[in-house]
Amino acid sequence: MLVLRPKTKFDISVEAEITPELATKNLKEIENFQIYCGNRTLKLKDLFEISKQGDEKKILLEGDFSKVKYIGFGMDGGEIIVKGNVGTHCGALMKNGKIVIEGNADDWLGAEMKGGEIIVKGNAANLVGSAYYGDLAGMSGGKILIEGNAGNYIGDKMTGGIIEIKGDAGDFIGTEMRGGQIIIHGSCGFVGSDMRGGEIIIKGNFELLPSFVEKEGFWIGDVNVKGEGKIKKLQ
Amino acid sequence: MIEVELVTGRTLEQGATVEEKLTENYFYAVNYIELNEEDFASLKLKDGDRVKVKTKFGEVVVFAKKGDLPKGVAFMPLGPYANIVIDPNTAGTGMPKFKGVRAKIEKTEERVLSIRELLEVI
Amino acid sequence: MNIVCTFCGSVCDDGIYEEGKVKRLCKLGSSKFSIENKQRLKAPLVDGKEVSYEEAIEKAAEILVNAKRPLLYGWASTANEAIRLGVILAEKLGGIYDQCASVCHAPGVLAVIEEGLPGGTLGSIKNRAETIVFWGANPMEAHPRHGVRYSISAKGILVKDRKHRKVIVVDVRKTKTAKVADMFVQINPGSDFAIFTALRSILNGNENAVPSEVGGVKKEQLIELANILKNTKYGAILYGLGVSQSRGRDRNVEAAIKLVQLLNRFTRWVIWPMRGHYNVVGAGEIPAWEAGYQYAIDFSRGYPRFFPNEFSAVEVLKRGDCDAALVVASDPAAHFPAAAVKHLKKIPVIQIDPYINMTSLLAKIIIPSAIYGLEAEGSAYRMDGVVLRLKKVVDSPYWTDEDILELLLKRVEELKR
Amino acid sequence: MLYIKNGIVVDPKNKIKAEKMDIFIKDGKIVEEKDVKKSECKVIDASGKLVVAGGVELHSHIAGSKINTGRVMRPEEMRYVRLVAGKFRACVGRILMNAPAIGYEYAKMGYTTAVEPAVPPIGSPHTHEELDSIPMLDKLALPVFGNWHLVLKFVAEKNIEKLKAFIAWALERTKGFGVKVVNPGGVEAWMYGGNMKSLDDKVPGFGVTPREIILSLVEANEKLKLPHSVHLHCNNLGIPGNYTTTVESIKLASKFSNDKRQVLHITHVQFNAYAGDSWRNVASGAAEIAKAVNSENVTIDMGQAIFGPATAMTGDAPFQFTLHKLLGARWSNKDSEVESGAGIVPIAYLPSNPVHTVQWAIGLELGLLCDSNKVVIATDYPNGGPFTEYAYVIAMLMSKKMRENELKRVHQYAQKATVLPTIETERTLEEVINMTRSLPAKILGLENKGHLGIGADADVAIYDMNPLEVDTSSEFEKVYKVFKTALYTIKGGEIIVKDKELVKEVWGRTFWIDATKKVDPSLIKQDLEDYFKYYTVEIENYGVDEAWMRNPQRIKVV
Repeated sequence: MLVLRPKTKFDISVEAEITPELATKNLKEIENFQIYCGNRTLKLKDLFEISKQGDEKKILLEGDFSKVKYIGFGMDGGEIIVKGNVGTHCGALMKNGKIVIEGNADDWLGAEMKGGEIIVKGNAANLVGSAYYGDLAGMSGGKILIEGNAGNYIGDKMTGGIIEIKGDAGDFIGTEMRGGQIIIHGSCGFVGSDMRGGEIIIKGNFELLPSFVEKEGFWIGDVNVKGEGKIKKLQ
Repeated sequence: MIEVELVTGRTLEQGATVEEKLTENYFYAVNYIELNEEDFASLKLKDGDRVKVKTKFGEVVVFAKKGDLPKGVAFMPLGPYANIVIDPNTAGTGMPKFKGVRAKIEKTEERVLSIRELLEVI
Repeated sequence: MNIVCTFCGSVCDDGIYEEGKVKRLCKLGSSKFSIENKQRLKAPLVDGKEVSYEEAIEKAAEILVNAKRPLLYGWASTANEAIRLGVILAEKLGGIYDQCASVCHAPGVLAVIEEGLPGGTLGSIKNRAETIVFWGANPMEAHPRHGVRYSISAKGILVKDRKHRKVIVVDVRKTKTAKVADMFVQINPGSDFAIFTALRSILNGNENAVPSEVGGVKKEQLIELANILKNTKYGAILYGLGVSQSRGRDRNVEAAIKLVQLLNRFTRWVIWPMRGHYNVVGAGEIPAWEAGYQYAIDFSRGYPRFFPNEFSAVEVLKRGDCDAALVVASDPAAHFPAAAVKHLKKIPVIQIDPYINMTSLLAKIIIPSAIYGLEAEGSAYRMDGVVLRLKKVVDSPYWTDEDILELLLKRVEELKR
Repeated sequence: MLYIKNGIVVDPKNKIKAEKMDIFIKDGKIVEEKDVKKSECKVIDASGKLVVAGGVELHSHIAGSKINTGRVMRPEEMRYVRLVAGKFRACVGRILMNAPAIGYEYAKMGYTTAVEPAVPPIGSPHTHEELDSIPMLDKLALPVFGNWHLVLKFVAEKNIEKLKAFIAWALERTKGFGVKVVNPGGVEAWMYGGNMKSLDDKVPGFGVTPREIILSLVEANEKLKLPHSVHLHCNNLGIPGNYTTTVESIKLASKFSNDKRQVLHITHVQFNAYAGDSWRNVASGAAEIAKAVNSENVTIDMGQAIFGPATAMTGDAPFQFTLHKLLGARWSNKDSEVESGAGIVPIAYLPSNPVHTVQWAIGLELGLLCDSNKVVIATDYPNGGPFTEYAYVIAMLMSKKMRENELKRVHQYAQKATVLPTIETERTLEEVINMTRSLPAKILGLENKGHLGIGADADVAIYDMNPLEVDTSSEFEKVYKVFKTALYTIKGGEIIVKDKELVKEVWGRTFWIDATKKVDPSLIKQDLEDYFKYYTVEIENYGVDEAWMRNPQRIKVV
């Protein structure tokens, strides 16, 4: 297992594409792992205290990582535990493994995620499980659980997998969704615009768009794309 | 005190003075809020009176005017006064929400800060 | 002599300049050319002290080269030549390029990424559009001559005049433009998206999905509007900040574009944003060809990346994620939310601008520049992407933005070597 | 001064077929040996290497509002990083690239000249600004004429003299090089949702037909003796069965003669060469088209489709809308004043898709069935795909074996819907050098391009291959590799690529045609004045002045 702690409070954001794979490398490789801070190219050891405890494919991030981006980007197995907040693009393009964030997550959490699991104990920001600009599909597999609230644009163009939000979510949930499931225990804004498939299940209030029709206790749409997505009330 | 949906926008005066920001002309072009006539009356306002505009994001004192607006909608010219109270969250888009924020309006005797003073308190 | 107006996105090119007086232009254009009212510096200032251009630029170069993440912001009110240098400067510095659209029409760019932009030039609208819908746009105040020159009462070759054209305004308040329209549809704030969606449902033959009222508009009126749109030979939706700055932002624009795509299955419609500053389009077009994106471009890794949720100036400042700023031809201190201005007050700010403004009050270095269209020549993009050549009609002691940036870029390259 | 020593030169224009020769360069020109002092020359040892003229791109959408909107609309394209900023500019883009990348990639491929073939006239200042941001290349721009109201008016009036004066005026104002015609009449019809289905449909509001528009513009173009012929994007592009329209359009050339060059250039013919009557039974019409091409005084470029992502962007706005509906993809459109239109739609060509396979095969058929002196290699970038894959096209044209291999991996529909599998022709090295150099230069009327004769521009490409030792038919992998990246590229006498790497950034010229002295401008003065009342810009602010351009090069027509 690899344990990282920020040496200082970061003013300028840091980009560190750390995946659990790194924990299996030797200490020197880990220390010299390339990271970025603004326009400077640095080594992991320049900004973080590093301690390696065995070869387990696991990373423990202790402290405030809210300005550290791309944690677990594209990871394919192993585990990352963040004892604090985490920056943007965490777990984006993830294929396998597990990320647990004990604090809050920033935008693009699990964007275009393909598999694995992300758990956020706090809140998540916007674009959770969404497609990156111009791409045709968002999250396609795996599971994201947010125990707090989430922001706007959740599960854009989602084709598979599950996003579950225990609190409230923002506006535009499951836009152009084609498959998979979004479960919201709290309330949210507009839901399912241009949805073709998949399910959005909501316990609280939400705003139904004038492009869904009621059918046997749930709503089906979006009629503008001849969609067969379902919006259901969570019982 | 009333609650309104606050929108901001361009005006001809704001535009015509936008390249002379530290002048009185600009000051008067951007330091007011327009309220629907009924809303205006309900606060017992007369022209030249000042109101405090409060939102989740800040508060600012400006002059009150009557405007051709639906009840419950208020308008401020875009500029530094409005920018104290609009919603700065960009919600994943990069764009703050300049239009459409819940605001509380109350009559006040506090004075309207100058542009320089406004920058000081930010 | 003929002048090209450098105030709003209409870039009216029929102005006349005679002995210090302008003719034909609107109130905004006239104010632009009335420089006697404007507060301008005599010379560049560094920490409040007058210095030469060379000294100010030298100091600016040092600040920028030493910064880990400089923000280069503004660009909507300068010439193409300066913008191009600005993009290259951002690339050399490994900084961030962002421009005024990011607090204006940039959500429209996100919508274009989703759906494209079925549009046309102003000349196409003027000559062909039988129906014009101003949605969340108030040109009578923001673009005062737009109506006469390009839209409301413009005389076209195919659509002759105002009598042959229907003007519809959709807005949350009865604006000056609404007062001259044939039809005003008043909507509740934040309901644009739902209304665009309802119109699509109606046009798609799914009226049953539309409830009796959407966003404060009765279903009957929505059906009436949908019928007008559908039965127009050639129409244009011209949308303003009411769409891009309110709830829904980019999604509002996207829904509007989807509506236009649908309308083109029945007849011809185009859609276009009512861009604000005279060259805000150039501030996007030039980085697009130089770096692939229009705004919110980060070069910290040596190549451009685009993430407005992180790299737009407001976000960068709110996140405290920059340690120096170069502001060119813009006034973020006046036009950004307070939460963003806070950080701007903490970092060294270099300003290049013809006028003193609110940003000048917090800038470390202020470099005064010539006014394009009056004191300097260059090119600019009208709101519809048509490039016009800005004229120089009077001499001035000021360097142009292009001159200043050229030297700044040169000094930055030398310092980085 | 440069001295390229012992290279194996192939120079079709000067009838040099793989001869060992020395090339001397001074002041940006190819000169005779006696004109240089060898001791002062920088020497490039090209022993056993292929030495040819710099490539001439005849049709590639490299600048202007179309490609720029394409970039904005497709950030997923721009995420591909080609080059990190350093000595050279940062370069991004998979197929659509930023402007520096376009210049660098052409240079790396050994190309030194390129034509932007579809300039909306009112957009010409934008196009030139963007062209001015493309390093490495000499550039030309072709404004579009075929739907311009004034053109339609003069055609309706059958007034060729006015049309001549107008062309001269427009080329000067747009700093254009020649007359491009896109879907004549069809784009104007599109303004009300229509299109032109045949050469004899009538354009709404004008009563003229595509046939009349083409014939009138060719007549005016020929009478003006412009270096380039009319450059035609035919009607009915992208529609099954359209090859007949193309053949008919080609035959219009029989009414004209010109002993120096073609009288009509038909562009990206692949997109206009479909038989069948729907996408379900689409087939190749290339053989019929090749027959027509070979018997008329016309030239073509291929519009080759390359498997992978692409972006359709043309002035053919109605076609783009059709494509949008067909694919359900993003769609941008630009109706330009009362001049022209355009559209943009992302596409991809997949080897598993029967239609795409037919498209891919048709381009190659055209390259093999037309006379090698009539067909130019091009992908209609980015419509057919990237220009960076010209090496693939070259290798395919040169090797039947490679084609057989490729035909095995693509959808087998191509076997019955095209004649590609039966074509035995293998292009020689001299032929492909012609198809990428001498021929496009000749078609454009650029006398100093596309060859290495004395007085030619010193644009040279050196490839890592000894043509005397390579069997291009069987060693197609090597051919591909060789033409993918030049060993050296020399632009205007400066070495810009060395050992396959960029070494220097240079800025080329932009050629434009000044035919204003050949016409009487007063003929159209009144028409312009009347017409500009309906423009949104003043006539004095319309167009581009040389002073605003980086490096304009006026070519006067006498």
